[in-house]
Amino acid sequence: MSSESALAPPKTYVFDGAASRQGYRMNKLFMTLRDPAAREEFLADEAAYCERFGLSEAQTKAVLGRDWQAMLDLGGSIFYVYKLAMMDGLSMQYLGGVFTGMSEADFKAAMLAGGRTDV
Amino acid sequence: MSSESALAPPKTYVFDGAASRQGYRMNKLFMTLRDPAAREEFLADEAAYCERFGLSEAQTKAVLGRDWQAMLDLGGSIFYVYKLAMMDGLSMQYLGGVFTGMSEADFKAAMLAGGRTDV
Amino acid sequence: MSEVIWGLATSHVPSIGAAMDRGMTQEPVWKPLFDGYRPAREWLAQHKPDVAVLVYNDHANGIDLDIVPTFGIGTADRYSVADEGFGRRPVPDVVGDPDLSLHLLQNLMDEGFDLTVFQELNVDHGFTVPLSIWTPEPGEAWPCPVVPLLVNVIQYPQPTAARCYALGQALGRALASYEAPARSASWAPAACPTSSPGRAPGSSTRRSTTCSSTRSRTTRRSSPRSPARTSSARPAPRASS
Amino acid sequence: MSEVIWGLATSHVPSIGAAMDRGMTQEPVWKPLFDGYRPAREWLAQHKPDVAVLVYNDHANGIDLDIVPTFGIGTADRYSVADEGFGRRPVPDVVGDPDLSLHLLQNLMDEGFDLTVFQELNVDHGFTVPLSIWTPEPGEAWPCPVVPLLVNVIQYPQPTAARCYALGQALGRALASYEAPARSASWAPAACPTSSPGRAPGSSTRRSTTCSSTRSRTTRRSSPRSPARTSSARPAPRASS
Ligand SMILES: [Fe+3]
Ligand SMILES: [Fe+3]
Repeated sequence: MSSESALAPPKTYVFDGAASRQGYRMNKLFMTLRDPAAREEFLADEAAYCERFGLSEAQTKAVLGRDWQAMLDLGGSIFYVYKLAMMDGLSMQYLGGVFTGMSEADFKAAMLAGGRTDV
Repeated sequence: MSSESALAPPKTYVFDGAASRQGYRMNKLFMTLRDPAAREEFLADEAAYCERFGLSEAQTKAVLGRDWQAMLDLGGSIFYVYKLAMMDGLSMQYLGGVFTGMSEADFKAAMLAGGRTDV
Repeated sequence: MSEVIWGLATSHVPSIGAAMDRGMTQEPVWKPLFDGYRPAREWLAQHKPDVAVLVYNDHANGIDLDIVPTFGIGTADRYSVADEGFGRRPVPDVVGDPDLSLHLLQNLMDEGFDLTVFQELNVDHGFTVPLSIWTPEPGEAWPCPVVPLLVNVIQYPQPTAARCYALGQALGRALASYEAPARSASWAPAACPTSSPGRAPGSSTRRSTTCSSTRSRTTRRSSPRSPARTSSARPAPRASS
Repeated sequence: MSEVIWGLATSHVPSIGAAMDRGMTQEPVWKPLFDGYRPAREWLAQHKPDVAVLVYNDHANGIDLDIVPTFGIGTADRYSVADEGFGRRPVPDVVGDPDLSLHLLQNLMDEGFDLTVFQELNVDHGFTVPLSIWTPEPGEAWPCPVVPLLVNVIQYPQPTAARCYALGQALGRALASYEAPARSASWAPAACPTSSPGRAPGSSTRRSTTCSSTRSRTTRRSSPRSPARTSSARPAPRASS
């Protein structure tokens, strides 16, 4: 969940209790993807796998469509969402680009140039 | 483990870190016995079940022989050992009798009379 | 702000629950205990809380020995009644109050308590027996949501008594600062007599474990118009010795 | 008594481990980092500890979201290297030191830290990357046993900085009181830069999480005859910024 409160820098997600409750089942699903057998099963029928873990309709849609931003909005923790991205062969820098509206290459270049300096 | 240290009343087991490490696998086995299917599997071949959980030889012998005192000596926690006793249809008062050299009836009578008063 | 309106301390030995579940409460061995509860139950029935906090310990049913927390708090919206190996007790599952849980968590962490957070927790007799003593006939549901606060008593080292006392005080402050205008109540720590194994023939042991029980009642009101509102907590009725 | 002889703080981003595992440390993007480590590594190689304490955080590999402890300690004699989803790192499993773990646990509990005890724990890059930075070529085994001390950074609320600082101070006291005549060392907290998701297009974020690392070295000797023994801790070499 994005927050503008005193707890969080602007435009930054704080994975707090409410977010963790919202994303609990989806993050549990991501946790299983560390196991090769689970990855195979997931890839064979992603919708059924989501249903088995009790994801909401919106969460299922986000997972099936690889809508990384929506996963965060729906309670995904980056440490868990990343396990899905890893399965897809994507990097943390790729996700960084998605979340900031850049290509992976531009994101990497921005990080090498010192990263964000406005906060 | 029985202790005579300042931490423990005389003749009383303190389930401390060392005891918990020693009894870890055996207690894990007892934990599974809450599940009817596991109980069935255990009863079908107790020795194999003990082996699967990696019990030591002494622990396996204690479990197979229902040597309740030995289970405590080998790192069993009463809260876990009790799950095996429950499966056998035995009560906490029965175990109390075993541990104090009394029949279950005598143990119950002793408890109703106010229990141990020397500590 | 919220207000603690009652506290209750009781033993939670599983046989109390079994006696109730099997209709044995009027048998000679049990009657004195349940007679002792009666005045408290009558008083409590007239002071129904909106939410309760129950400080208790698990007995190898919700927590295994892989990970043993010292203090834990549940933040779920539902807690299942555990099957401890003899079938689950015929009592309702427990409805939680995540908002209050997260408020307590934040405040207790800010006060330096290193809580472990449970999003999933099966509650055992340490939890359901106190609920039954409070509400012998819950029907389909317990009277109000309940927040579990866990204290390790299974594996040494347990928290010191001083630490438990400090936690209780911080819990009181955290409840008092809960934002909805409300009243609350708290369960004080209770001794839980357990027959404890000793190897000396001829000696039986009786030992108290720190099966603390703190119950909080928070009545949420948009305006502080409760006629029963008082500025200080009522003394808890004595339910049992 | 034991003595802290060094401390080390470092980032633990998984790509550091991947760069080492894939032989990329001399590539232009990585070389400056690993050049920076060199002086520390040389110094550390001359001061081999008998046991280490590593304060770190898990990243959803050893701990799931069902039970999230604030502070945890491992008491096992062995910790497996986790498979984080891309195969386990080609580094040895970690040998623990249960005696030291239980000593630390007892002392930290007595000082009012509400630790969660892990008898089983898979350690992830938060643990193995600092070990690799210390010992790039461990061979069959790390140089000494290591005790894991866990700090939650995954789920808010995390422990306050003040609480972490107090824990570090208590850890120092607990190490000093370890009974075997010994020397010890401690890893100071380290910032772990993580690219953190923000939704504003065109802005990248960089955020520090409290990936603390405290390492303790305890040399057990039956007599205090170490020629290198000093009465105060040596300053930790600066391994990286
Ligand atoms: Fe109990
Ligand atoms: Fe990290």
